[in-house]
Amino acid sequence: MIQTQSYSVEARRKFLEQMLTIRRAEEQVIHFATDHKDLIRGHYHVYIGQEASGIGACAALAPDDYVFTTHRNHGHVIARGGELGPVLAEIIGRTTGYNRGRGGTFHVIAPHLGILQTSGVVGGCMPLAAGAAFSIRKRGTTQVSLVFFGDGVLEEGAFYEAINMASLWQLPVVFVCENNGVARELRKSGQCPTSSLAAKQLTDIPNAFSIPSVIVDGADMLAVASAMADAVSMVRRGAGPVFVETRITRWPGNAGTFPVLIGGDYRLEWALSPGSAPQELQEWLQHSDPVALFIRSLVADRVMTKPDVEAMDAQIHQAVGEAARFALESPAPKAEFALDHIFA
Amino acid sequence: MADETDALYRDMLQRMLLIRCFEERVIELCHRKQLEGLVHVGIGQEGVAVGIAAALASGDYLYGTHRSHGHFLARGTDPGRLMAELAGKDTGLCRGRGGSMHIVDADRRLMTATGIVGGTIPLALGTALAAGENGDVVAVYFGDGASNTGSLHECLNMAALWKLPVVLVCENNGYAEFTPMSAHTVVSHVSVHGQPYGIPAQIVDGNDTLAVLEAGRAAVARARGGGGPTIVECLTYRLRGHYVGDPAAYRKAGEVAEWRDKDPVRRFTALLQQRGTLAANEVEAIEAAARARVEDAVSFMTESPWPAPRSVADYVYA
Amino acid sequence: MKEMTFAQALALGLTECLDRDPRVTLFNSSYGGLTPYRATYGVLREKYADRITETPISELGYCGIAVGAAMTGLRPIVALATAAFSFEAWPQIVNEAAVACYGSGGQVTAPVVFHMLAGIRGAGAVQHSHAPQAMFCNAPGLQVVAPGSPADARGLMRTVALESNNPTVFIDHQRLQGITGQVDENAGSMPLGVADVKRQGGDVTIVAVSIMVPRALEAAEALARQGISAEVVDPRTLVPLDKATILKSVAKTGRVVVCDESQLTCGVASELAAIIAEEGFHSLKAPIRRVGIPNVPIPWHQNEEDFITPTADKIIAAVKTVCTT
Amino acid sequence: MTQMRYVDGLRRAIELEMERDQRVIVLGEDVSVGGPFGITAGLLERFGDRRVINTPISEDSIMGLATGAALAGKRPIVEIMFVDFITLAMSQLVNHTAKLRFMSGGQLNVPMVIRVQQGAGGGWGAHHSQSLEAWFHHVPGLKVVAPSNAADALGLLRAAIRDEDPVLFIEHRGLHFRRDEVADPDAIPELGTAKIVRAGKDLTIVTYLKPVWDALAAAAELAARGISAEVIDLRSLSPLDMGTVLRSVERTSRALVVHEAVLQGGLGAEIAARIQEAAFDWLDAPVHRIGAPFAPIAASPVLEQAFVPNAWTIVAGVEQMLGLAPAAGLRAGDARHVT
Repeated sequence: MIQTQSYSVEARRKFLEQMLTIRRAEEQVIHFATDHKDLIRGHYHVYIGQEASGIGACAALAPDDYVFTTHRNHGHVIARGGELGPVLAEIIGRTTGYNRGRGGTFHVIAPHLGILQTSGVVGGCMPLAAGAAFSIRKRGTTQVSLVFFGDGVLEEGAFYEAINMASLWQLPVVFVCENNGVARELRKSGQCPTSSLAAKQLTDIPNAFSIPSVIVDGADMLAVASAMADAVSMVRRGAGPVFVETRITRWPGNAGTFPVLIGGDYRLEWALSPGSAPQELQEWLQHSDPVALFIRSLVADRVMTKPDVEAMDAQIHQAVGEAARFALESPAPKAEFALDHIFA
Repeated sequence: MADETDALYRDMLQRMLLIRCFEERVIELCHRKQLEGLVHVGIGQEGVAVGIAAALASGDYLYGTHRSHGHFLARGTDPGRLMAELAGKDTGLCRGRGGSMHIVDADRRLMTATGIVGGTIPLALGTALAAGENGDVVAVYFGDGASNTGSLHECLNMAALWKLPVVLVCENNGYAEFTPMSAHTVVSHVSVHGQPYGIPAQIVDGNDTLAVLEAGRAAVARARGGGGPTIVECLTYRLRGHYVGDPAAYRKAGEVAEWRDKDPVRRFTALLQQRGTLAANEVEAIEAAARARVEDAVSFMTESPWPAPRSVADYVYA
Repeated sequence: MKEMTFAQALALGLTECLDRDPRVTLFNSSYGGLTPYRATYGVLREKYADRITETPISELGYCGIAVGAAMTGLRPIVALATAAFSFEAWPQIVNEAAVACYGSGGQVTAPVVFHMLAGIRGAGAVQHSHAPQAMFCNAPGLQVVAPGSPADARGLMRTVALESNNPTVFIDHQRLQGITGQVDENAGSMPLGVADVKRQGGDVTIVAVSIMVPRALEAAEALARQGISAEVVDPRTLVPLDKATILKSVAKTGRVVVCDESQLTCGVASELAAIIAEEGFHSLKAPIRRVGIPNVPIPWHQNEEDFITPTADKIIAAVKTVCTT
Repeated sequence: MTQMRYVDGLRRAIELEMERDQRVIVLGEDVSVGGPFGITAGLLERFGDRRVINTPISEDSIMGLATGAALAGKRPIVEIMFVDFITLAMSQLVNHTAKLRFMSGGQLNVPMVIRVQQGAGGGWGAHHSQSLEAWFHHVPGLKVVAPSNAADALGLLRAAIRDEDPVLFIEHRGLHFRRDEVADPDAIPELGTAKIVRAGKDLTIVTYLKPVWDALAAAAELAARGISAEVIDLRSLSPLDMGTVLRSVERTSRALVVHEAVLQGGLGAEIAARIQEAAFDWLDAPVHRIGAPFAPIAASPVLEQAFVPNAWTIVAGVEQMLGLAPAAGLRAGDARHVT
């Protein structure tokens, strides 16, 4: 298992800031969908409860590294440094969005952050990430390519073809599997098969291709950060691909087809005393919510006081609110724009 | 009991020699341009074909690859109709639609061969899903090349997930088309991929026909008993190129000679003589009989009519 | 000017690309095998060992790898052997490569070339004779080029591999490899979306794609002897398509035969016929005829194969129908 | 005469055929819980997990697996959640499902239905909104069906399940929850028969799926201006009922083909090519096509709307064909942005 490194006060504050930013931004996305008619007309996916995984991974990356992600990409883009305004604008398809409204919630792409594709096709990004790594090898740079994906991807053929070649050619790629349906007692270790995967341990599959792997508790911010730092530096040193499984317990609000903010927006009191939260949330807040667990540890370690956290959250709340206004006030693209950028 | 075994072994040897003679004749016909197209022969792999066929019951299903003449003959496909199919005659198994890579003999539950590497593995799973209800088992062949296709992995997962009565027979002949296995994957044995899903593997010397038979029987019994899938990885070698006409320059010097000494036909013959199943002179007789059948097949093929070009659109729809 | 075969011209174009731009890299699906470079691969392999990657049998995987590499600074060419294998890689070609630029509002490009041998190759049977060009033409974001002469093969390879920043499907044909033609070795790349009038004529326009170009020229020669003067127009690139040159010829002749070696229904010939029928309606003197493959998979035997192959004779027959109505 | 939603028609068809024929099985991702549109909801409870099978996310292998089950006597109904995901199953679908009967010289048959839903609407973006029927119309051995209403959803799906060949059954996401009159719930139409859904004499509008309703709205609008448009709902795309189309064009001398799919290389091209080939002398005007522009589908509602034909684009197209001045306040150029 991974040795959790010690992180400075600044580093830990920064982690919490990013966690709350993603949490509040995703709440805003849910508000877009539920408070405005037809603003987000189709399906959409939020990252609530998975914040530590994306933040830990992106913290380990250098600015010129590549990141590939999925339909559940908002958190990854923000963790990678995406600005709230353009991200929210893209999610609701406005011209000020990173893709000028092209991609919407499914496909927030931010090449200036090294995020080159967010594929709506399960497994679609696996070969792409390996390909970016292939190009790194050919160009002889020290970059790495990192790809986020859900456990469902292990059911796709593209996954195997990609990891076989990544291993065969020792490509500098970090495979980050966000296994987001794990019972809390299994997060740290133990076998956790999924309903439609026969493998008792997801990591057995990359291991069969001689790809080293690590399993980390996705609710433990610092453990994830440490595991990712190790994995990325291994890959950067030329050790070939590495597979990281972050085990995440699903946020109760994600139980249905569309996400629901049980009891409204997240309250900091819930984090500090889960008993004060709605019944359905209490167990998750107590054992599985990365934000609650991290806030409690920061307060316990006297890194931050409750008022510090509240002040930070208030600022983030305001920033998200401004970004949301920016997005809503931004113009929708002109119809004719539909015909642009089919070809370079 | 002994007689039964002897009868079975004798029958297996007859089939092996039939396959060998048939394919040698096919090569000859290709060189003489009497056969054309992309033809793949499995000379040197007869032990696998016959061992697996003998392990299956008549109601069981079998799926092939692009190199399946042997798989079919081992299961009793009529050499004449097979040869006719290779030639594209109207009397061919598929009335000339398929050719060497796409043979089907539905009466013998030889469902299909395919030109797509790994392509029949999902088909076999589906048949297992359906036929399992009647206690039938499905065997499917694939090569080491198919171990790099996503479909094998998707199927290992589903076969294990649903405990399907399927026997995954890997003919590991060391080459994916023209490339040695080591250049294509980091794993040493294809069956390693079954481990994450808890699929047991039997790695056998594919040129030891009895070893294949035993492994095949165990896997079939396990499948029939509801135990789910098994990988039988047969380590073997094709003594000829990837396709007829392939100079096979990519092979290491001495490699072929080394494998010639392990020729499954010769080994099995020697074994049967050793255990007294065959008298010394019997082999010639069996081989002569096989040649005769192949010659009949050739004349059947030659005398058979071509399909009428106007029938070209037949069988696209019911 | 130098006389060379289509295969030699392709190899020439490819070596020029490899020499001129270090970002050009080749993924070859197997040692020789069925790839478009089978004839010349030995030499290429020796000369450019470090620029060529020989892949596992993982079309889906390595086509995606090529796309990912293209997004990040390489210019890969994937030799996909028979076009049938593009179906294995379909999601990466149409879901990833084709939409990379559009989906990112123009921020990401994927300059990758998928080079494949399409059509009836001779005993390729049902699974090695596919001609999916029409399907790719229906997938926005892909460029589709289909040269029908050695010079065009070299020129277009240079354009798509060295200059274009879009994903390209390079439709090639086994039976083109042996045809010969004049190639100007000093000529540079060739513009996309510019059709070429391969033969002047006044009575009828034959629009021919890829392998149909030499067949159309053969037909035109025969027709000339029978007093029918046929103009042969080769679009050379299907996406983008040079409508103007085609319609200009139609305006002159008023009679059209469209030829492409793929299944007729929803084929390339249908799209071209529909465009001409709509935009050239008033110059048409007779219905447009299409010459292609009937709606069947490709049978294995030569008798049946020949029967469905769109040959020069079939073009001649079609021309005669349009010239007599 | 009963009222029914399109989705209810689909569910009913599956239930009826599963009751009638033990060989019918349902496979797909999340079919046990009904999939994203609830169409297969309740089937698991009713028919058990031997006949209603949840699959992993392995489209290519699911397609091959269903094909293999069909070869061994089952009649599988495979659900591919979005037609976009069929791109992951092209190899099995094109190389095996569609071809095994032909390859085997008639020894094998593959009686299966592949249910997909497609179409724009909802801002689901370039990986969840495509219309891909043209590809499959180009693949010999496949049949392609595309119902525009609840009655056809019910009847044609039953016909497809009973068919001896693989049928790609294309639903339109925008129709799932519309309610229609079902005159005869037991009717099972023959595949390959188009239907004249509005008679007219001035021109023929050939279409299918959702644009059928746009065409009817356009026809009503045109009628108000004294233009009588005949509307044909193709219902099944392969086999294609050109007889009905040509008989109509012979009467009207003008044809307009409308579909939601990309125009370039679309089914409209095939139909236009065949009309001009067979009805050249009857045509008073070029066959006109309306379809999506040559672009992937964007998520933005405005951009998405710009793709899809609607009643106004059809009206504008007809005006163009008849050389009429565009209706007041509506220029043809704007038409596609009006809803």
